[in-house]
Amino acid sequence: MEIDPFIFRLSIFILSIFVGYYVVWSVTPSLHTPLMSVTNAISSVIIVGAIIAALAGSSIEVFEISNIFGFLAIILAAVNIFGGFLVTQRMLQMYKKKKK
Amino acid sequence: MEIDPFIFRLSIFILSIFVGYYVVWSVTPSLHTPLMSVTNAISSVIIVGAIIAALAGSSIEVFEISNIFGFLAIILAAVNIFGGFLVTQRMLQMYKKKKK
Amino acid sequence: MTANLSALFYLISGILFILALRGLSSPETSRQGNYFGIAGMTIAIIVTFLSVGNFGTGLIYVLIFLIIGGSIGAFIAFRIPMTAMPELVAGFHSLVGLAAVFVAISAFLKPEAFNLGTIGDIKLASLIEMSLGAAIGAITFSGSIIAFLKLRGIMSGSPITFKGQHFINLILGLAIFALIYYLCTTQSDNIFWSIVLISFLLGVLLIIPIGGADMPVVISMLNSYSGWAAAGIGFTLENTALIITGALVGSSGAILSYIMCKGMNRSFFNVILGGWGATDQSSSSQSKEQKPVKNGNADDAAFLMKNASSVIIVPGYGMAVAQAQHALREMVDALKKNGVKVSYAIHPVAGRMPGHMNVLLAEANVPYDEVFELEEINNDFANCDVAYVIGANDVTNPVAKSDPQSPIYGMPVLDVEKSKSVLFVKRSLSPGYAGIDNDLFYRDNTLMLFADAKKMTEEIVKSL
Amino acid sequence: MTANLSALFYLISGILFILALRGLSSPETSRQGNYFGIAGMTIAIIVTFLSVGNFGTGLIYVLIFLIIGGSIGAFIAFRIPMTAMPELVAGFHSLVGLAAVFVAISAFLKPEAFNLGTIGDIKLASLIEMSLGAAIGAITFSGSIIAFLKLRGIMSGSPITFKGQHFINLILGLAIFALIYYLCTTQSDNIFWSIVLISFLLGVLLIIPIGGADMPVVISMLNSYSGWAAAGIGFTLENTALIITGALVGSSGAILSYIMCKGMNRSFFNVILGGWGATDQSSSSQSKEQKPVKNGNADDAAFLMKNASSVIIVPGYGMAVAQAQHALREMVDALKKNGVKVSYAIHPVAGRMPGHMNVLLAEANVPYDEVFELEEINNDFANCDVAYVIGANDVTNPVAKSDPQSPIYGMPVLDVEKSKSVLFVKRSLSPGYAGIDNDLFYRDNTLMLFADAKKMTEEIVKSL
Amino acid sequence: MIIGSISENVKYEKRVAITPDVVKKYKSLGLEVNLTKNYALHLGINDNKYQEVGANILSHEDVLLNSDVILQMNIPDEETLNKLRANQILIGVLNPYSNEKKIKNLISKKITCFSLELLPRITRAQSMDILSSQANLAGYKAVIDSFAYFQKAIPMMMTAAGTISAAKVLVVGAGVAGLQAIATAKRMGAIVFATDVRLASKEQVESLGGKFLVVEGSENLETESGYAKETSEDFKKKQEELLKETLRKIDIVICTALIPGKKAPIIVKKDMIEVMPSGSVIYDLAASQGGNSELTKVDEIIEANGVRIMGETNILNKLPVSASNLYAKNMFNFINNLFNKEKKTFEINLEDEIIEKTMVK
Amino acid sequence: MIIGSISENVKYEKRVAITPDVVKKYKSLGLEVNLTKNYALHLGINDNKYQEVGANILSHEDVLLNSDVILQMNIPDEETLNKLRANQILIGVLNPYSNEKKIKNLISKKITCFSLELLPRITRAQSMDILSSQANLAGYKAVIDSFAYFQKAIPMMMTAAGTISAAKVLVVGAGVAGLQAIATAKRMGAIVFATDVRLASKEQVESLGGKFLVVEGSENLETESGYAKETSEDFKKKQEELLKETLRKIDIVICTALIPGKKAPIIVKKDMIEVMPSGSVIYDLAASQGGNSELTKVDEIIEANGVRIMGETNILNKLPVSASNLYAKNMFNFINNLFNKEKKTFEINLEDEIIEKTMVK
Ligand SMILES: NC(=O)c1ccc[n+]([C@@H]2O[C@H](COP(=O)([O-])OP(=O)(O)OC[C@H]3O[C@@H](n4cnc5c(N)ncnc54)[C@H](OP(=O)(O)O)[C@@H]3O)[C@@H](O)[C@H]2O)c1
Ligand SMILES: NC(=O)c1ccc[n+]([C@@H]2O[C@H](COP(=O)([O-])OP(=O)(O)OC[C@H]3O[C@@H](n4cnc5c(N)ncnc54)[C@H](OP(=O)(O)O)[C@@H]3O)[C@@H](O)[C@H]2O)c1
Ligand SMILES: NC(=O)c1ccc[n+]([C@@H]2O[C@H](COP(=O)([O-])OP(=O)(O)OC[C@H]3O[C@@H](n4cnc5c(N)ncnc54)[C@H](O)[C@@H]3O)[C@@H](O)[C@H]2O)c1
Ligand SMILES: NC(=O)c1ccc[n+]([C@@H]2O[C@H](COP(=O)([O-])OP(=O)(O)OC[C@H]3O[C@@H](n4cnc5c(N)ncnc54)[C@H](O)[C@@H]3O)[C@@H](O)[C@H]2O)c1
Repeated sequence: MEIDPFIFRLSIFILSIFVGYYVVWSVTPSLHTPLMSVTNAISSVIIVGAIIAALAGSSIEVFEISNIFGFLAIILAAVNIFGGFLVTQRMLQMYKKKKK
Repeated sequence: MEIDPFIFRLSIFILSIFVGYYVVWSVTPSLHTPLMSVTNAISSVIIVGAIIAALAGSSIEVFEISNIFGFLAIILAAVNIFGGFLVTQRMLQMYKKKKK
Repeated sequence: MTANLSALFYLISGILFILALRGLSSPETSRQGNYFGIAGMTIAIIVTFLSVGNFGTGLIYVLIFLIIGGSIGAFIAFRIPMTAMPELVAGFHSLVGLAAVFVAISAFLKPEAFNLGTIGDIKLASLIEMSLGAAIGAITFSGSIIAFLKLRGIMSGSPITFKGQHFINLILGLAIFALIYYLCTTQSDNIFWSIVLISFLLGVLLIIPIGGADMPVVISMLNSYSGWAAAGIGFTLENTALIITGALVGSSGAILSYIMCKGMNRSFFNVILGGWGATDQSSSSQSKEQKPVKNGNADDAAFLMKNASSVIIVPGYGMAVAQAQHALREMVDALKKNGVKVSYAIHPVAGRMPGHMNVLLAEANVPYDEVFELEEINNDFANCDVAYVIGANDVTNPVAKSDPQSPIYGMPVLDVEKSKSVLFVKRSLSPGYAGIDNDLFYRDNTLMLFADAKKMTEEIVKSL
Repeated sequence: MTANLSALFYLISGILFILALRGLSSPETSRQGNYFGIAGMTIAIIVTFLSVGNFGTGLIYVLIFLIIGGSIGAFIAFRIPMTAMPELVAGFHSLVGLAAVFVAISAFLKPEAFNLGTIGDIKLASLIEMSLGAAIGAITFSGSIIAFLKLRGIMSGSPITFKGQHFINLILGLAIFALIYYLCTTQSDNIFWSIVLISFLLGVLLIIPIGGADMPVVISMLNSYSGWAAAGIGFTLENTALIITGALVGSSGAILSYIMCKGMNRSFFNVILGGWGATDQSSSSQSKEQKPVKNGNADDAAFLMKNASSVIIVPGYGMAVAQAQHALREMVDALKKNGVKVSYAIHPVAGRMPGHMNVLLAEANVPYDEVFELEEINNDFANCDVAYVIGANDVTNPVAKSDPQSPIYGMPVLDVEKSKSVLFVKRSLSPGYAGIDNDLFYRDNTLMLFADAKKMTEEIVKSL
Repeated sequence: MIIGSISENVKYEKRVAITPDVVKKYKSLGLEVNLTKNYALHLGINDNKYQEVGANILSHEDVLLNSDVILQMNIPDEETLNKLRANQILIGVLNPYSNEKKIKNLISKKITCFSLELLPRITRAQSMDILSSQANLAGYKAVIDSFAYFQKAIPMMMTAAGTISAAKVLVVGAGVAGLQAIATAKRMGAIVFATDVRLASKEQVESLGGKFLVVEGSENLETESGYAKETSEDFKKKQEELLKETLRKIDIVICTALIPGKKAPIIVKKDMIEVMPSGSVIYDLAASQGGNSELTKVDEIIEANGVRIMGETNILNKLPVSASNLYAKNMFNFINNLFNKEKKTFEINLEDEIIEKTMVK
Repeated sequence: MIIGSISENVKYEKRVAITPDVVKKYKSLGLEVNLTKNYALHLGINDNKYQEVGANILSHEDVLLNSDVILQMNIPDEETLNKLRANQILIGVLNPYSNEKKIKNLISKKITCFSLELLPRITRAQSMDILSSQANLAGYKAVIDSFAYFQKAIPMMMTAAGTISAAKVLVVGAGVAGLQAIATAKRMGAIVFATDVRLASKEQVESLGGKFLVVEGSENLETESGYAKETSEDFKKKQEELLKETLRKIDIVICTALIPGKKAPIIVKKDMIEVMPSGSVIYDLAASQGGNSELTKVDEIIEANGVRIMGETNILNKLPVSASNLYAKNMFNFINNLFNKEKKTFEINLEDEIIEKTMVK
């Protein structure tokens, strides 16, 4: 009587959609731009997949074609992670400063 | 490398907490009383457990002690389900009527 | 029905419950929300039947009990007067709590039926989950009963406090945890029963020190407890619907009670920890305010007026002092947009100079045909839903009609007390120009809104 | 690292991402939110390393690439001027999209590494998931590139439309689904590549018809797409973190773009379907409104003014028509409470009669010493953060200074454009008494607040 | 029972004690109303307006002879008083201090006299309080008249031809008249300052949008009955300094400060008037009791240093319709209290504070 | 270059064309200012106030002789005009229609005349628009004066002695004067109605809190230049009916409806005045052009049916200080436009619409 993990994942997926829905409504409109940049940064969690792809297979032939795609993906995602979070930080700093 | 379903359940649990958290903030204060009564009604989903308890075991000796508890739980939960939803309905009807 | 399919349906019913709560974000969608809730519950029940797959006599019994319980519930729901709502919800909670206890007991007595192992050898996780479920359920049950009794008036609404109360609660709480620990090691029946019993006791002790006024918060908190109990049981039964719903109800209840505390300007912890600060309060202010007054906030006022069909505004000197005329005009505009009929009643000596109120209302562009003098409007109070008295006092004081000894005896006054509810906006209970106490503050249909007239009115505008 | 443990950590990182978004609900907690996000990402990366458990040369390469990418990202983040924010975000999106495509390709080329079966025999579900992920990723990539080019000004910001556009998009969309279906049956490489290619094309076609003004909505929508792509890959890799985050980003992006559309009073579908209604619109109003205007809402205005150190109010005939003087006074009171210095600049011919504004401001009890005439205050605009122009138009029109042909040439005007930001409250872009267009509406430091002056001001009060 | 009223000397008094509106009310109490011919013609009210509502128009003598109660504004002349007979009641603003002889005569003739300005300031008496009702209108009218007289526009106007700045008005004494003056001036868009000795008046002034000139170390000079006491020397000096400073920029001064039964305090001194801008106006409502300004001449317009000082005693002659309406209602409320509705007679119940205090003994 | 101004006939005109404030401005342009003795003494402005800011006080003859430009309110008398010489410029409100002969003479003597009431109503000319600036004050003053004249209080007052209801004011013609009248009456707490033929005026009236009497089927009667056209017969009839109904409850009427260059339209007819409540006041600002009310007599106070009708031609003589201030600024702005700052001369640039339209040919 084991339940297929897919069902669980689906539950998680759907509940996350709800959370995303609500979380955004509660964001103050003045922070919509940082919101975009932070969600952008977060979406680069795809790097998880990239790392798996890069390291997939035997550790000897690192540069199989699939791994190369993985490495490329890592670079792209990394640009995004660092860039995204840092830019958000800069933006938020700006908001902070304006406050007395 | 199968993941323990408990982890999934935990994820679901935690995500549901978030959803609950957000859902309530978005409820208009004037509907707090119906909110209480509807959450009350919903919480009687415990009836699922009650039914399982009532029907647990062989179908012959229905009235084992554990089943009796199950049946009692069913009555209690059933009162709650019908009472809760109906009362909520009545309340909401009232809101409707007063609005022109 | 396969496990996968039923898990999917439980997920759907969980989502329907989320949608049910979501519906309450506006009155328009609220009833639709309720239908979602009903649908979710129906699915959960049917799926459970199908997945148990036991279509013998048991099923018939279940149906019978379901119908019995349902009829009782429906009967209560139709019969109960709307004013008894809070106690009804409290009563219903106690049932959920008890049901959770029963399910936990049943699982403890017959673990095999739930796939939790066998008697005396129940899975550790399940044991923890079920005993937590049972404990929380028991607390919910007995706590709700007390709340019910207090609200129903069977028990006095005033807080019952005694020395060392919090200490005892702490001990009991710790005891429960200790017992759960022992239960896990020994799997002994007696310990399980003790947990349930102590939890019942703790529920009682937790609620008795909380005053009647805080009961709505308590109910919502108990609601939250019942959610957690359901979630606990859900883990035990590995049932997604119970987990989702339990967590949903648990967290939403907790947040709701927090929101309500904030709305009432009370500390969440004081309320939940059972009159923690109750003693400090009584000493300072109680001495003067012997009689109890009902104390409301802007939301209450907004709600009352929004749902009224007619409102009469009674301005007085306090409106002038607070320069609240513009805010007042705005509030009236908002009410009129809601379809409420609003008029102003001007007492001949309101304010400190003849025509004081007229000057200010004209400044705020209040149309003259909404402004009435005492004789014109005094009879209308009897048919009006809300009288909004803003910074007026003497001109509403009924003592002028009844007590020949009073310095204001003989002065005609506005009969605000005849309207269904009276809202008094002033900063304190202190008297007006004539220096005499106003009996109206203590009436049943009066709600005091203690604040500067302008601030309060602005807040009401925001809540409208 | 066991699968359970890493699943747990992925859950934690998902929760941290939720908290990151939650932080943005107020400026105070927003930076803390960002830290949560960073923590979540760090955990996700480390856990992935540990769970892959492949500590050979590969790891070193990974680290190197990570650092290369990171440095580039950091460099861009520090160098980019704040004004280039929107295009930056668009650019970053394209990277995420491409990364998703690469991961999907990698998984397709080497399914064993991901437990998805073997080449030519990939699990059906995985195949669907990965090809969906790749398709969405590709659309995100090419769409973001277009958005980037448009925002950067490399490509014209005006919508590029041609006949049958929507039909072609539809065909391409259907083709993708058809190809996925064939892919599932044939597992052919070529089909997979075609899916990716067509998706790239579709991304371009979807975005080119959307005008520059709608780009923020588009970016947010692309954000949402990238989320769904990540979630798709998450299902493929059976990775909770990806699923949670993907769903989170996907739904929040979609809702955000919806909210933004509502704020700009635009139809969500028109925007997303790529200038669906653009043709209808252009006929009626576009001909006149060639130039783009920045369009804000009450929250934006409230935020700008709350954080300003000085604000100058410029009332005009529209304030009188809307009878917004009381609301205005209230807004100013709220600003002053926030420590903002506020003054009123009255143009000699504002309104329709001499002294029109003075009558109304006096009615609203605006103190005389906050009211200045043109000559007294005109130099102050250069040092002021926000000019709040409420229902005025001609009296701010700089054309009076520059164009001898203009009917208002020679009239002194208020130099509102010299302040850091200008907020214009009016109902539309239509001209004032003099009947001439006002160039200020299209300036970079102008935010138009299209609404009735009273309503808008009241809303700003609420947001303050 | 019959109440009556005879025409006032229209030259000096344009207000009347009975209006058609209140005739109706008297009738509904069961009282007859007698009036002389052309009683209120100068207000545009024909005798038939009175007759329509049931009043009788009689000759001067007949009214005096037949009425149980005579309602007037001011005390009538000797000749008229001589025609009164015992047990009649005379009610009005009799000014017992200045009319001592006349009153003595009346009392000796057993004519009961009530003088309404003696009304106690209790809540119940508010509806009869002629001082309040008339002072209220006087405060309003003083402002309207001085605005009409002032050679500049009052409100601020920023126009294409330059700015007219808002006029500054100072109200001296924030009693009933003063408060209404503040309200009226504020409405017109003037910047209004006010000064008073009673502490409570600060809040009252501010409740009407005026600015209160706070004299440092001010003591509360309100008596139990709500009137002002005389002020201490120190206070006076500080008040003077503050006033002089303020007056330099004041365009219009409305004086309303009174101390009941005494000469009005002199608040706006000569040297203060000298510093005022030329073209300013001082309107002294306290003129009848000597005036709050040192230069005030009763019922004259003085010009000193470009400042015009108007000392009106009976400003309400310029607002006679409204003033009569309120006065007549006050009167009616007083009668209503005096009249025993069961016995249908007038009853001098000296237990009643209102009756006791207003009766002239 | 020198500008000069001689005293007006103070009996008929209290306003002046040059105030000390603008003398300063003229000086800063590099212009000399000549004035006659006691130029503005009647406004409380001594000659030294002018001298302090740099004006020269000369004799009547010297001013006329030495000035390049003569600035006046009204056209001077024959005697004075005869003293003018060629190439001088005369600016004022010259009323070329009624002063045809005088003007012809002047032109034949090569004296350039500008009459400011001819100013085109373009945006740039607003700062010189004397019609606006004076009409604005006239609208204000008409209300203030009629309130002072009215025998009742204007604002609603609910008092212990009964209620005074708010006065109802009707403003006929919602041009500049009318709008200011509406604003002023509204401020005092009156209930204000207004009527006009221009459609745009509805919104304008409402923007000041007034109620617009909408005549059904009203057409827009505004000309290109912003003035009113004459109305059609049908419209007139409907307007009359509506007005008559409204006037039954109106206390004060302020008339401001004008059609430039024509007799003012007669709007308040005799039969309408008959239905008005007795004690009402009609203040006719259109009197100088015949009046909007049928019974208006110029510069007289008529009483008809208890209604007082005041037909003031020069109401601003009662507000001379403010009126002069604005007029003098308008004048200055006109001069400023006329004066060529580089060449330091006056230049008659007929390309300039303002100069072209105001010059009397
Ligand atoms: N109209 C006249 O001509 C005249 C003249 C003189 C005297 N009076 C007398 O004045 C009284 C008028 O009656 P009324 O009902 O208008 O006034 P009132 O009886 O004096 O009551 C005014 C109330 O307003 C409250 N208040 C003051 N400031 C406030 C603020 N900022 N925000 C909210 N509430 C505020 C006060 O209570 P808190 O302090 O608790 O806030 C006070 O109880 C009568 O007794 C009348 O006889 C009238
Ligand atoms: N002061 C005088 O004596 C006088 C006399 C006659 C003419 N004028 C002329 O009037 C003009 C005055 O300039 P101004 O800037 O005050 O007015 P304006 O240029 O006429 O502009 C007023 C603006 O207010 C907006 N508006 C109207 N109703 C509104 C409402 N309910 N809510 C929000 N906005 C509203 C209109 O735009 P939307 O329609 O887009 O909302 C309009 O563009 C000058 O051209 C002046 O020459 C003045
Ligand atoms: N019982 C009631 O309900 C009732 C009715 C009417 C008035 N009142 C109150 O009675 C009080 C007096 O009212 P009034 O109008 O008859 O007063 P008033 O006419 O006697 O005096 C006018 C004002 O002048 C002030 N004054 C006196 N000497 C002064 C000085 N040297 N400098 C400055 N100010 C000076 C007084 O304080 C008073 O405020 C007020 O508080 C009023 O609200 C009460
Ligand atoms: N260019 C500018 O910026 C500028 C400057 C000043 C005035 N104006 C405008 O010029 C217009 C006229 O102003 P004005 O005060 O000089 O006008 P005005 O003095 O010529 O006339 C006064 C008003 O009477 C009205 N009227 C005429 N016949 C009428 C009738 N039969 N019934 C009712 N009303 C009648 C007119 O429409 C006008 O509103 C206004 O719209 C004003 O805003 C524009």
